[in-house]
Amino acid sequence: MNKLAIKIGNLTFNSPVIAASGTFGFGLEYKEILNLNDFGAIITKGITTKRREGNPLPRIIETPCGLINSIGLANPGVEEFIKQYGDIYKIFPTNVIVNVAGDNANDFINIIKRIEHLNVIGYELNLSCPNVSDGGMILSEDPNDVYILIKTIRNITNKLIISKLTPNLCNTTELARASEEAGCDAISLVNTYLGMSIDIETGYSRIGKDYGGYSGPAIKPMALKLVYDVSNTVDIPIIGIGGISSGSDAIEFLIAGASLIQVGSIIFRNPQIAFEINTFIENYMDRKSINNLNDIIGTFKGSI
Amino acid sequence: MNKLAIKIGNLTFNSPVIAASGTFGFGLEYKEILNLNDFGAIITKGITTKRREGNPLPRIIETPCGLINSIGLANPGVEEFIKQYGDIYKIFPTNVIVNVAGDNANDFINIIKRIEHLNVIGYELNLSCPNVSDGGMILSEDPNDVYILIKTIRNITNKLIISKLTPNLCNTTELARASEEAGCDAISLVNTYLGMSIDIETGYSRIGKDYGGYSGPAIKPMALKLVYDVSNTVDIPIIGIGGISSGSDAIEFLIAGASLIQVGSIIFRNPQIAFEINTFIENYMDRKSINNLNDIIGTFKGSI
Amino acid sequence: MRRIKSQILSNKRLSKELHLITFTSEKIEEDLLPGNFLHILVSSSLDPFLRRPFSIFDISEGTISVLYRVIGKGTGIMKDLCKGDEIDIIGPLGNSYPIDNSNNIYCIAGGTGIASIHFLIEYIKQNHPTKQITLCWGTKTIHEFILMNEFRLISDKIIFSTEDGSYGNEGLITDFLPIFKDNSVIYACGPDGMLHILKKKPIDLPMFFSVEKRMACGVGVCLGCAVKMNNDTYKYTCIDGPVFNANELKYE
Amino acid sequence: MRRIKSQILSNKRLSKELHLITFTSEKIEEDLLPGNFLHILVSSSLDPFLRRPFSIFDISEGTISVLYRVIGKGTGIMKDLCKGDEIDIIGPLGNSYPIDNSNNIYCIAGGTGIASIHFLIEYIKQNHPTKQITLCWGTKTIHEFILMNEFRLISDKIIFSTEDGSYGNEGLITDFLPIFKDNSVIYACGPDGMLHILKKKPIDLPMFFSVEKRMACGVGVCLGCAVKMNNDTYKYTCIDGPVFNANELKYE
Ligand SMILES: Cc1cc2nc3c(=O)[nH]c(=O)nc-3n(C[C@H](O)[C@H](O)[C@H](O)COP(=O)(O)OP(=O)(O)OC[C@H]3O[C@@H](n4cnc5c(N)ncnc54)[C@H](O)[C@@H]3O)c2cc1C
Ligand SMILES: Cc1cc2nc3c(=O)[nH]c(=O)nc-3n(C[C@H](O)[C@H](O)[C@H](O)COP(=O)(O)OP(=O)(O)OC[C@H]3O[C@@H](n4cnc5c(N)ncnc54)[C@H](O)[C@@H]3O)c2cc1C
Ligand SMILES: Cc1cc2nc3c(=O)[nH]c(=O)nc-3n(C[C@H](O)[C@H](O)[C@H](O)COP(=O)(O)O)c2cc1C
Ligand SMILES: Cc1cc2nc3c(=O)[nH]c(=O)nc-3n(C[C@H](O)[C@H](O)[C@H](O)COP(=O)(O)O)c2cc1C
Ligand code: FES
Ligand code: FES
Repeated sequence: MNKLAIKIGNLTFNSPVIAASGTFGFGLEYKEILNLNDFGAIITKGITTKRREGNPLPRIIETPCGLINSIGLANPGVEEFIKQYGDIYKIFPTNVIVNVAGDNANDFINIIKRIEHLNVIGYELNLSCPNVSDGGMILSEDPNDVYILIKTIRNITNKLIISKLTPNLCNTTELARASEEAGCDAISLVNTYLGMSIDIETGYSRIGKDYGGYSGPAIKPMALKLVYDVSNTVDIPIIGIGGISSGSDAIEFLIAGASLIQVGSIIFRNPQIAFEINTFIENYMDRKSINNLNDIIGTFKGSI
Repeated sequence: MNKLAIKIGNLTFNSPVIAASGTFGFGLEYKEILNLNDFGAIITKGITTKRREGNPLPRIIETPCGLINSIGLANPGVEEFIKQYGDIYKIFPTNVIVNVAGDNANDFINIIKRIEHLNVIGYELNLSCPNVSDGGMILSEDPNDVYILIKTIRNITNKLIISKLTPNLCNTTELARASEEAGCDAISLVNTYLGMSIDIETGYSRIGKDYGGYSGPAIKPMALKLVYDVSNTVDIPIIGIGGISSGSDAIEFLIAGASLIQVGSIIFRNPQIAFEINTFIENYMDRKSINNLNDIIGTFKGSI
Repeated sequence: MRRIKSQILSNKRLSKELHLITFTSEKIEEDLLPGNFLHILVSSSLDPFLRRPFSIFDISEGTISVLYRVIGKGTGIMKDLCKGDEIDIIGPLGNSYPIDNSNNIYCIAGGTGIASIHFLIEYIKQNHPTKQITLCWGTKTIHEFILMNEFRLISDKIIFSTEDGSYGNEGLITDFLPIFKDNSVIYACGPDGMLHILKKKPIDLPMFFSVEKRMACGVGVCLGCAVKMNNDTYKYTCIDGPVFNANELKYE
Repeated sequence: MRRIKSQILSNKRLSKELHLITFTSEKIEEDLLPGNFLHILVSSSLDPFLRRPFSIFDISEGTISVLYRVIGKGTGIMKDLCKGDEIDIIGPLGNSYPIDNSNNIYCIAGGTGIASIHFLIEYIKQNHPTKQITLCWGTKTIHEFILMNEFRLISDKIIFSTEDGSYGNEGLITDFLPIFKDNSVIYACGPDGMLHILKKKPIDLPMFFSVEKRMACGVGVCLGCAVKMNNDTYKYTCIDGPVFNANELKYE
């Protein structure tokens, strides 16, 4: 048996490590240098109804131990996505989850209806992209709206519904609870933090918008805290995200209460991170005589 | 004339660089290796009515580009503070500001009344320490409470009142506005972010509490964003804090709208940071033919 | 595309800011074409966090050389690497300069743009020895003309310019271009400003630019390295480029 | 207390994990006493962010040596430093081992605790040559007994123990302590576990422990390096220590 396997409902993930949306394209880009099934699943770039060119340049700026992005959900739109990847996903080596980004509830529903026939195990609802002014942020602020949105989506699909939350609102736990009550299967968090960087020579923003989404190891301590808080609030599985850059980081999130974890920015630096995390967790389990990942999840003991 | 000088009301700071509370003790500890008047002011460790021993160990844990602390406001208490430092501050080489940490409004008022006779230019109200369970956090959540607190303090002192805000609430701008309306002289932000770190070998927190306060370069992009937001909300001066580790970082905060800045965690690494920032800003002003710091403050131009 | 751990063989300072680093290639060099780049992780510290993209300056059996200018954190660390140290490399990445039937090759290089141009000239000399190569090379000052003898050997003609007039023509290289012959192609690599000026010139020849944009992934997943096309859509430097047909590009 | 930029003179591996680094001292060594520590910044990268505290192993005119075990990020970088590289040092910091009138000195060292004990023994031999020094030295395994000849030279007697029995007594050094003579003082430096065991022993002699706690500032401003005292108050390793009277300390 694969020690790293973990189940969510009736779905099996052969590793708790998932490639985060926006950091792994549509799954094929890195295929020459890694095994796709080192990942329990990969999550696509956020898909919108229409093609989006994305935000003005520059879109990426490095900061100490992290980066700020202002991609602006550049993507080919749902129809082109289906054309390009529908067949590829029929025989994909690991689970595929589509990250769906709607401007409003109708968008979410339309996109999901259009891709429901694809061989993907579920949808991660991007309720939180900081980079689109008319985007998720508004929709995602109110637990009632989130409840209604997810309830409606629940009515049209039996696939996995994952609610992806932002760390930039203070009602994360309420949004998580609303998601759970509406029938959501899992919560993933965190999306990027709001961050800014100024070019002191020109006085302009160093990215194409006034601010962008901040990610990478720098956000880990805060993301871990939020995952812990939310895991104490809901009973559905949590997918922990935020600055994970090593096997040890991944285990911290499991201990804090995450059932699965996502790796994002670190992929740019170390595309083989999933393999490394898997190996690390396996050794850790051997060393500690743990046979089941579930025996790690949520075992945080507090302070000594 | 000193190019770096900046005025707040009728007070002059000979540099915009201030030593942040909790990272510079009571002002004498580093005196052998730096000039105290490289700082426009120094802010003391938070003072409470009674002596506090502080939190259980460990209290400091390094993270990538930052650290998490769980000091728990260890301090000698206001009476001992007066005894030990009252005379020293009579002839201190730069401005002294006392960071005041109350559990409730009475505490704040009692402490300030007791130290009002000292040769200090003002008080920074710690409305936001994450490390004391019965502490500021509760008091500081509601803009009304903050308004009443500051209004009351305004009645007992003509010295500088600075409201120090936490980044962990989502109503920072409202708290800033309430502070301003109550007659506060300046807003300082940010205090530390909530962060967690788990020892995967034991399952326990790596600090003496479940979580602590996160600071250092890792928090800079977020702190800068918040300073920018608040500077667009209030008219009183902002003191920018959060991960500043270079002259360039300091100027970013000035451009974003801060009139002064504080250096915190970086002091542990580079105690001479104030001198370095001063030199950097002076060269920057020369190079750009800027004669007055005010011509930098709040000049952010947005995205290109 | 492969990922290798590469050993530094040498790391030399050639001028105030320019350095040449040579490292083992684990056979990656066999797949390299002029224009391709490598994505290099220079340190195991998380600061700097991202890889750095660099063009190929030169290859030989088992080794690759990169010419780099020290400008920030990453290159600051690079310059201190010693023989025997390890770096982590992903490559080859990106497309390459398209080589057509033209007899006359004009290479226009500004600053470190000379790196990919060097590899290009060497490649053409080796694979298309009858082609005539003119190199137009502009720098800030004389000291940045590194390895001049070698360039003289592989180019048929060189036009030099320096901004401070310390060598060759004084001014920008774009002001001293030769009269282009028919049956020619132009390859240019250099700062955005130089490419912008070139693009505005009424040149009626096929012209290809190698561009530099900030990158996170280098492989097309992050969508960070966008370049604006004439029709206001974006292409990506790392997978659609770094070499673009100048016609396609939009400069505003 | 001063802050200096120091040049590495040598950096040698003495065993699998133990290294000895020697650097220029800019006269700081003149103020150093056994027990003092230095706060060292090993890299200009912001990761690792903090300085690292190290005891003094040895001094000579113009140089200081530190014995260190490679355990994490900071010491991982330290071991790769080469002759000529620069490190940034603040020191001397902390208090020192108090030297009284006792004729017999018992030094108990575990692991890298041997570093400050080495300096202490040398110091006593030089300044109080009539005192009799017994070194009780415990390690995990034989290879960690570094520079043994030198220790034999400066100590009057040495008791060895290794956890794996590969040299000296098998077990913890606290199980092989000699019968202490009257008119003696005990100095101990080593892991918390060792000090804990020592503290519980019914030893009726003055006993001083040098302790290790995580530090941010090293000078008393951050209040991070707290140590619990018997009366449930805290003192601070960096300014009140690192050497404490064992009586004062609370072990729970
Ligand atoms: C396809 C390609 C090929 C290149 N070839 C060469 C070459 O052969 N020789 C050479 O010296 N330089 C080359 N560059 C530029 C080189 O990547 C940068 O100089 C380098 O990344 C700077 O890193 P730093 O850490 O020293 O600078 P920092 O300023 O500290 O870097 C901060 C961030 O900005 C990015 N960045 C800074 N300048 C540039 C730039 N000009 N282009 C892209 N990203 C940048 C860095 O990668 C990093 O993410 C190339 C760039 C690209 C895109
Ligand atoms: C007063 C004093 C004297 C010391 N003298 C020596 C010595 O002579 N030789 C030697 O090898 N070690 C000594 N140590 C321990 C040494 O400071 C740590 O081994 C070192 O900081 C580890 O750094 P790292 O980056 O490799 O480890 P990491 O685990 O990456 O460090 C992470 C953080 O934990 C801190 N840390 C880790 N272990 C310790 C520890 N044991 N004590 C204090 N902080 C720690 C680091 O400083 C850093 O802040 C001393 C510690 C103190 C407090
Ligand atoms: C370049 C980039 C693009 C991203 N695009 C998306 C996206 O399209 N949809 C989404 O839900 N999250 C997106 N994210 C957020 C990541 O999925 C992840 O939540 C975040 O980066 C935090 O994780 P990390 O610190 O491991 O990177 C993006 C992140 C980056 C860095
Ligand atoms: C060890 C430590 C102790 C602190 N103690 C206090 C305190 O007593 N009162 C307070 O208002 N802020 C305290 N702070 C917060 C700092 O003043 C500052 O707001 C924060 O560290 C962010 O700035 P930085 O990233 O530059 O460190 C403390 C921070 C640290 C790291
Ligand atoms: S660098 Fe990521 S898409 Fe080009
Ligand atoms: S390390 Fe900061 S008080 Fe001791």
